[in-house]
Amino acid sequence: MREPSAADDGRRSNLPLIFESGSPGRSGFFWPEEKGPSGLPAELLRDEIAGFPEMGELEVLRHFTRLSHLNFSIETEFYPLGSCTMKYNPKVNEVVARLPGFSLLHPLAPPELIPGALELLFQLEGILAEISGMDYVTLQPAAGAQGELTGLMLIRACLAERGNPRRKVIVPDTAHGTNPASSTLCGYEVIQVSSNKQGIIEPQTVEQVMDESVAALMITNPNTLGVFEKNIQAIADVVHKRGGLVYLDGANLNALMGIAKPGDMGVDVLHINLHKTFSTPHGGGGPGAGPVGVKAFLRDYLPVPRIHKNDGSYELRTNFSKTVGRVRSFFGNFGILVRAYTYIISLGSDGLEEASRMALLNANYVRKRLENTYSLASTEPSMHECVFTDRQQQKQGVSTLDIAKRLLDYGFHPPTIYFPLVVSGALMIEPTETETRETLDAFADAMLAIAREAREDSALVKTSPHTTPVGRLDEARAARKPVLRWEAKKD
Amino acid sequence: MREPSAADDGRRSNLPLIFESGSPGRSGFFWPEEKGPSGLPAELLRDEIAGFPEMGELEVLRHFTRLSHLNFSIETEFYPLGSCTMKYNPKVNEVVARLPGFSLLHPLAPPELIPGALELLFQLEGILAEISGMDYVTLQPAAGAQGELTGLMLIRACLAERGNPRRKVIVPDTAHGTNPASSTLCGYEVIQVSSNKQGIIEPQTVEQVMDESVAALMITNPNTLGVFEKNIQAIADVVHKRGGLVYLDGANLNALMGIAKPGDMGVDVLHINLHKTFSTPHGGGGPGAGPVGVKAFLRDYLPVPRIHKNDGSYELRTNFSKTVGRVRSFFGNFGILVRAYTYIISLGSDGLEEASRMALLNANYVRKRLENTYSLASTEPSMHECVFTDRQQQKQGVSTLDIAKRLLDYGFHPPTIYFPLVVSGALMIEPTETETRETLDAFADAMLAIAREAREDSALVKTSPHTTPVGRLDEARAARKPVLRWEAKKD
Amino acid sequence: MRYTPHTPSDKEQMLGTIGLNKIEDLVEHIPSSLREKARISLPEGLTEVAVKRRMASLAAKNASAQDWRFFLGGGIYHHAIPSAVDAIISRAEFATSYTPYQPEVSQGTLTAMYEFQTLICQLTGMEVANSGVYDGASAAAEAVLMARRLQDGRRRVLVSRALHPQYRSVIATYLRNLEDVELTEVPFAPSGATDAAALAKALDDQAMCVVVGYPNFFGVVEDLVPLRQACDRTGALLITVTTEPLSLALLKPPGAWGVDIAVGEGQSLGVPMTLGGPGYGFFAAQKKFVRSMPGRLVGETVDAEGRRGFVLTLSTREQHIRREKATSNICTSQSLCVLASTVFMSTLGKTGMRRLAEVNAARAHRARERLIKEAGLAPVFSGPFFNEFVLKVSGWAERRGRFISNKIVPGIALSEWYPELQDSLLICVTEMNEEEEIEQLARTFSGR
Amino acid sequence: MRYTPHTPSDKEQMLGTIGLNKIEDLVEHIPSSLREKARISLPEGLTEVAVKRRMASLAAKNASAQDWRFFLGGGIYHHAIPSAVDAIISRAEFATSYTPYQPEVSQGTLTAMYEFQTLICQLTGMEVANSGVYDGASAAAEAVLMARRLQDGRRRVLVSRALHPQYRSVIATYLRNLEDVELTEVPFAPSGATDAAALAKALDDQAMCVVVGYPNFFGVVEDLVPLRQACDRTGALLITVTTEPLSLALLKPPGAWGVDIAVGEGQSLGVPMTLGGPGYGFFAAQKKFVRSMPGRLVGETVDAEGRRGFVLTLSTREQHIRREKATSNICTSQSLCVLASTVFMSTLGKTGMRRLAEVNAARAHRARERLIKEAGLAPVFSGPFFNEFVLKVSGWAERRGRFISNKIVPGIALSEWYPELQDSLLICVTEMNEEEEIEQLARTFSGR
Ligand SMILES: Cc1ncc(COP(=O)(O)O)c(C=O)c1O
Ligand SMILES: Cc1ncc(COP(=O)(O)O)c(C=O)c1O
Repeated sequence: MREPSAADDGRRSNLPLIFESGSPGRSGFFWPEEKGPSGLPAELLRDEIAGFPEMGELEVLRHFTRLSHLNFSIETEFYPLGSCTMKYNPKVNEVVARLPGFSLLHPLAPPELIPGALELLFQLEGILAEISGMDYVTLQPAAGAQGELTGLMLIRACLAERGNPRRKVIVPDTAHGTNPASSTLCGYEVIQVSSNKQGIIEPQTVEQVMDESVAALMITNPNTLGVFEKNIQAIADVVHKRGGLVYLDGANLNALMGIAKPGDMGVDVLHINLHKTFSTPHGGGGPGAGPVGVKAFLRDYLPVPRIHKNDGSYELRTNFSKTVGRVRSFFGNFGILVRAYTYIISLGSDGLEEASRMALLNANYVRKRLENTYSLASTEPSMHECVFTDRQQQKQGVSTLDIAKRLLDYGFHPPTIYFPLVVSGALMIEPTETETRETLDAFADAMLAIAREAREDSALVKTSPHTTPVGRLDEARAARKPVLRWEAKKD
Repeated sequence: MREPSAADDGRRSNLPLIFESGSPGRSGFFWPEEKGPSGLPAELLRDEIAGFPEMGELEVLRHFTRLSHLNFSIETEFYPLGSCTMKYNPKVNEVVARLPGFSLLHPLAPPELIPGALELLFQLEGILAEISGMDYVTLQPAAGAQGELTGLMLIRACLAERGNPRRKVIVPDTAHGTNPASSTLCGYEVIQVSSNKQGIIEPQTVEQVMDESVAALMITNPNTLGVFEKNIQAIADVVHKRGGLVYLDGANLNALMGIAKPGDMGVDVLHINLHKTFSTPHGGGGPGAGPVGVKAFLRDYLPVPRIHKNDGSYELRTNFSKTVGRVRSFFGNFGILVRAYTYIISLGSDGLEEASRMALLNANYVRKRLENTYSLASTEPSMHECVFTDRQQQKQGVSTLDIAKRLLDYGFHPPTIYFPLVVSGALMIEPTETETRETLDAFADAMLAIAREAREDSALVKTSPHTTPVGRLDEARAARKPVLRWEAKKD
Repeated sequence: MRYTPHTPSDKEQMLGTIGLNKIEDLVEHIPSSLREKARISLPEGLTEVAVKRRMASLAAKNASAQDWRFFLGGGIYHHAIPSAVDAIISRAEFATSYTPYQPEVSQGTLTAMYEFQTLICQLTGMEVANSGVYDGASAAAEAVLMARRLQDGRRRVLVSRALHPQYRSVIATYLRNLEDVELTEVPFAPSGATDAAALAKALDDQAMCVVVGYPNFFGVVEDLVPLRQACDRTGALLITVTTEPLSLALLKPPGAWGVDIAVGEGQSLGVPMTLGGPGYGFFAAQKKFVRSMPGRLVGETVDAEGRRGFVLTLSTREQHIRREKATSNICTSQSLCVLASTVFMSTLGKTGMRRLAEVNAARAHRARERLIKEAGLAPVFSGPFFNEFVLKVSGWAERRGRFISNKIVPGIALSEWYPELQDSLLICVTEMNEEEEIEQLARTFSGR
Repeated sequence: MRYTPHTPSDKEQMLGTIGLNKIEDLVEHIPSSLREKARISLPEGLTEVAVKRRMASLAAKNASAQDWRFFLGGGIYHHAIPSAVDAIISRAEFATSYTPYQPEVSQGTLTAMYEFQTLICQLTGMEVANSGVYDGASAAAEAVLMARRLQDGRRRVLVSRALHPQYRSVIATYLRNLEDVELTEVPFAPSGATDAAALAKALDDQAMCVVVGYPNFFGVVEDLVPLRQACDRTGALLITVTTEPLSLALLKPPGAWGVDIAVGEGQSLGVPMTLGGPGYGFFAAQKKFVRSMPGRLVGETVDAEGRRGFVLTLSTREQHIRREKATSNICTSQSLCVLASTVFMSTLGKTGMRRLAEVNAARAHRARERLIKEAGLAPVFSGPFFNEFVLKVSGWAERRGRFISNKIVPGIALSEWYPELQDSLLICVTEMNEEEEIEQLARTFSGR
């Protein structure tokens, strides 16, 4: 029981775990015993699952409902997490995805029994191709990183067929960590190239490292500083000229809809994060979906199965000899694809284009409101996000981490911090288009207030947060002596 | 914006109202304009709805989600509110009630199009009759109080037909406020009778006031002290002998399932609160449902329409000349009836009987744990709830209200307070059967801790709560100069 | 047994603490004659899977607006409800809390109720509104009872025959045992509106109030000017009852016509039809009458540190304080539906409500014209209407089957309540009836 | 346009602050050659009503387990999911939060993940578990990659042919570009289990790991004792892949057999089938391997005042810190499905999981017997099984239509992946298949 006392600050922390609650023999599940033996030989049978929870239905609900109150989320707080596109996740998507005609489908039922699902998948492929300016799309990858791996595999398969898979992938220093990690996983060595002072890649930089050993360049556009890589076409030319291919990390597609199509920039392959641009909920870390789009010459390498339309009916085909194979079981994260499709038909082309425009407007508005108080990481125009540093606040000994934690007291989720790595003490702010001017103002006011506090009372900021369920947690201790699971106390 | 400062305690109070948010012209609703005139003459048309909210969908969701965090509820806190039966409201009921075959029915569609709904209603009538021991049931009343009114009307119609509707209704001093209020609404004068020291009604007491002018006695059993009216049969005899009828307030039916049927106690009419005994959610004050059960001789007075079963099909009949008429539009709170029916078929007879037994066990357990520290209002055996007074705590100047508020700091919803009126400083605790022993212990520990605090640091208790979104609110001010709606600030 | 968490050892331990041996000991004091007969004879409990299957099969037997085309109004309306509404009312913090008697831990519910009261005031143009009652019908009955409190000594209640027939029944039921009250019905005119001349004649100094629909049961928008004038002449209160409050986003609201008490059914604003319940009754009035109002009222106040907060107030009107002298017996009301409406109105907002109302009116007017022109149906009333209208369908009884087999319910036959309106259908058209449905309706009427 | 809250005046004011005249100015720096071609050609946006109708009509075209009788497993299972599960994962606080990088305001998600890790350890009998990966197939692939990190210098990966064919495909895809790895398939024996003798022969000191299903794709419960022994002889790691983790509530878990890495698909524990995704992959291992594991790990720690709290930990394994040297490229995972499973396992608990597993096994065994005895189907494998088994249906291609017209899908035809298993169906029976369905299945097979 929570003992109120001097220590009782109403924070409601220290809830017992499911293993610390309940009573032996209790269960929230009711199913009468079934006559007849299990049929399995006794030596294969286990003992009871030691330590497993024993709670009633209300107990379980109360536990998780209370836990939910310890989270920040889009629907409770502004959540301007850069690179994550924390836009509103429409409720109607959730309703639609729960229709039994979607949620109760079995992936190994005969394809002729799921024409509605195949139609949706086929159409979604076409829609994403149209939005991104690519020719074909696969919906199989479960998230952006799996999309990257898939895309690189397509590149590798193509180059291998051309005679040499090559050995390296060029990745800018501003890239997301998944880019180099995916490259390694695809058997490539990573060549990191530096962005210029404004955070963008110059064609010469690429030219210097681009040779016959390089399979591809991975580029993010707008990049992780929220800046449009204005030389992307010239860079693509450099890569193409030496026989390489261009991969676009499409995590920031939310900046581009109706403004510029990656397919027109010389991009050969890209992935799209449906959980960013297309509004599917982040769920505390997934599920998402990372479809991959390609130019026509890469079609034959795409994962199988692929959907074909035949006189208005749909079928699955697997007989593509050049395919890289399967990257995900079944049809990928179908439930997420349903949500993204719902979002797209809700908005239509006008709505999608307006979404990108308003994403830009919001980011630039926040940038303007903060740029005299926080130092910009780049003076290039911002697209859908803007990145600041803690340079000015460091003078008072206040770091990006402190600013982030203090924002929690103001009721705002912090921006992405310390990324991109090239910016020291980065504060990466992506408001998204679904936020109101008033919210942006309140957030900007809080940022300005914190800058003031940093000058006037830096301890207040450095010891923050003060109002969250727990204070700053000792991450070093967690890593030093990892306790990764609950265990029964021995006594 | 919430300004964190010395005053900032993380309580998240003072959220702006919907009228204080938004921006002119904004809406969370999208519907393209429709060509063609509205067809209505201009002089009938209003101007825009001044002051109406102008918010986006996310803004609205965030507002109400934040508001939700300011509530205590069954699924977040133990809620032992006496007389209210705050038991677990099963999630499956909610799922079922949202099936389009229930939620999208129109009440004026031809009855032959809703056989499933009529079957459910017919069966539920029978089930409630079986549980309560009555012969016929009407599901029309929207809540307990409307059930009371309906039941009294049946009594009056019956007596009127017997020659004299009579003038008075006897109501014990322990009765819920709706009993006398309903009596008045039915054109009766209220005779209040006193319970004895143990809070129960004695036959002599009734005998003294029972004469030919009295139409009925309203009695609650178990009564509002959680005590079984052990003389109920003798009392019913007294009433019946002088030509009156007996009305049972069935709000406490949760104590009786499988233990004693009101129909066997001499009761002629009763109401049942489905939002108490039958697990439908209280919703912050409804909707509920208050079906009325009667003995066979009252059948012809029941509200219309009534459902008849004919060779396995169901029809609605209205041609009952003696009916009191209609008390509610359409079929009553059908969605609530669906939930209650779901609950009943989930539990079955065994489950319902176990529910009552465990309700008694829980109440008696709490009683035992507290009875040495708080004074019991009655030493009679407790059924599903137990009532204490603040007599001992008053010695330290700590009242029931203070104890209730202090419980909030401990994370518990308080019991019902200051009811029944006959108990000075009543604390009426109804744990319900869906709570665990551990929760009851934690609650009892908190009650004991508060009693200790009352002795050792009464100011702490008297100034509580300390951890809620707002502190004790000035109710006198609210009533003195009522501000019942938001209005635009004039400036 | 599913929802009781007691294990055998829990029971044993608890009984031990209490000092008993077995569960049965808890009820030993109940007369055994009662206990012996108390066993409940019902089937055994079911698994959740079985429950869902059973309920799904019951539901599947009914004709729902998901699979059928309904042109049904008459007090319950099929409207678009944004998914946001259900998302909010499904939240346990709202759904599983009680009436907010402990304001410190009920600010969620209380704030929303205060917002609701304000929204109803804005929509109806009235000065005060309560936080809801059971339904439109009981709201109408409570309004009459309130008029009775305000008009001491007067005995006559005049109700328009063009008011919803079920509402008239409920008013009659509520009044049947009050010996000082007499109910009179006022006829309607060929326009479908209340017959103003007949009303003027019926009014006398014994008339406490006049009750009319706005729009009325025939969908007709009453002209409140002559009614208000007639009431003023004899001092009767004017009560309007609105079953389709969406109309008030387009029509001049009751408050603008000087109505004294404006009530109605709120279902149309964000609550699914659900066979007619639960919805809620809204209840608004002029400020001077506030202390006579029934139902819960939420008011603004502050805590000791000056934080704004909301509380239930003016409770001395209510049964739990005033008992037999209360303004109403209502206790549990329809809060969660009220919350649904609050979210609905907030989401649509000023422009969305207006747009939706316009779409309803435009479609209904187009549909009526088509049915008259293309399908040859005859108009019955001439008064202005919002989204419902009455047309005459000759030989309706014979033509009915054709609609049912096409899964269309084209309207509500009025002859049950109005013998003089044989073969007359009350037809409702909302934004849920697409152009193509109206087309199909016209075709089916034409016999094509 | 529905979800952007900007009014014309908002835009104007914001542009003013920024110092621009029109929205287009924001993108003026983008090459106009790109901008000119950027317009998106798709239909206009729809109202929410139209969206719901469109999606409902797509959904209605599919054969779902609501209307059909499925005897389908093969990696995705139709199980009872308590309504409590969806109630929790629908809560916005869980559904609309990001990966918990800010632990102070993510204790809800972090605590649940920590509980999940513990549940998986308990269920699999392993020492550590991560908080999930994409699916069972990628979990299997990641397990092989982890073995590769641990078994430096070894190059051979031995995969049982009785492992799920799609999982084998995904492993092959993941390994295709790693030049130091070679994949070998191990045949299965007549029991349906991996051929232990063949495995022993294939194992050498170049073998880094052996991957088998537990139960395997044929539903057969592998005998892990000889496999473990064979691995031990050459120092290969033993990896099990479980597509039906409910079985682990009944079967001796991988940890009890000394398995090194135990992975699988978690869908069966509380996630709807949804055409096979989203579910999640679970990933457990012996503790000594923890620093080589892929995916997110949550650990316990404290704040300055000693309050217990949870954080993402050992992140130096991960891509956002270690980049090209990370143990995996995974970033966004499947958290909400992991939460669903956590709620599912908590609700069923120790006794409920066991009961459910027993019911599955009992029904599947009864069904198999009936199909053999009453419908004359022939057993294909002899090994022990949990809730799936393979039977031979002569002339399956011709008999198939009869099932479809009865809305039954009786199993998965194996010939697509195993040419030698013509006319063989993998049949799955769970608690969702009522006795009467099994009856109908047997009848349809009998041709009655
Ligand atoms: C720029 C960028 N690239 C790639 C990714 C990886 O995508 P996912 O998390 O969907 O795997 C992210 C995600 O945060 C990202 O921001
Ligand atoms: C004893 C008793 N009687 C009657 C009622 C009134 O029932 P309802 O609130 O459903 O109108 C209540 C409700 O609190 C009650 O506790």
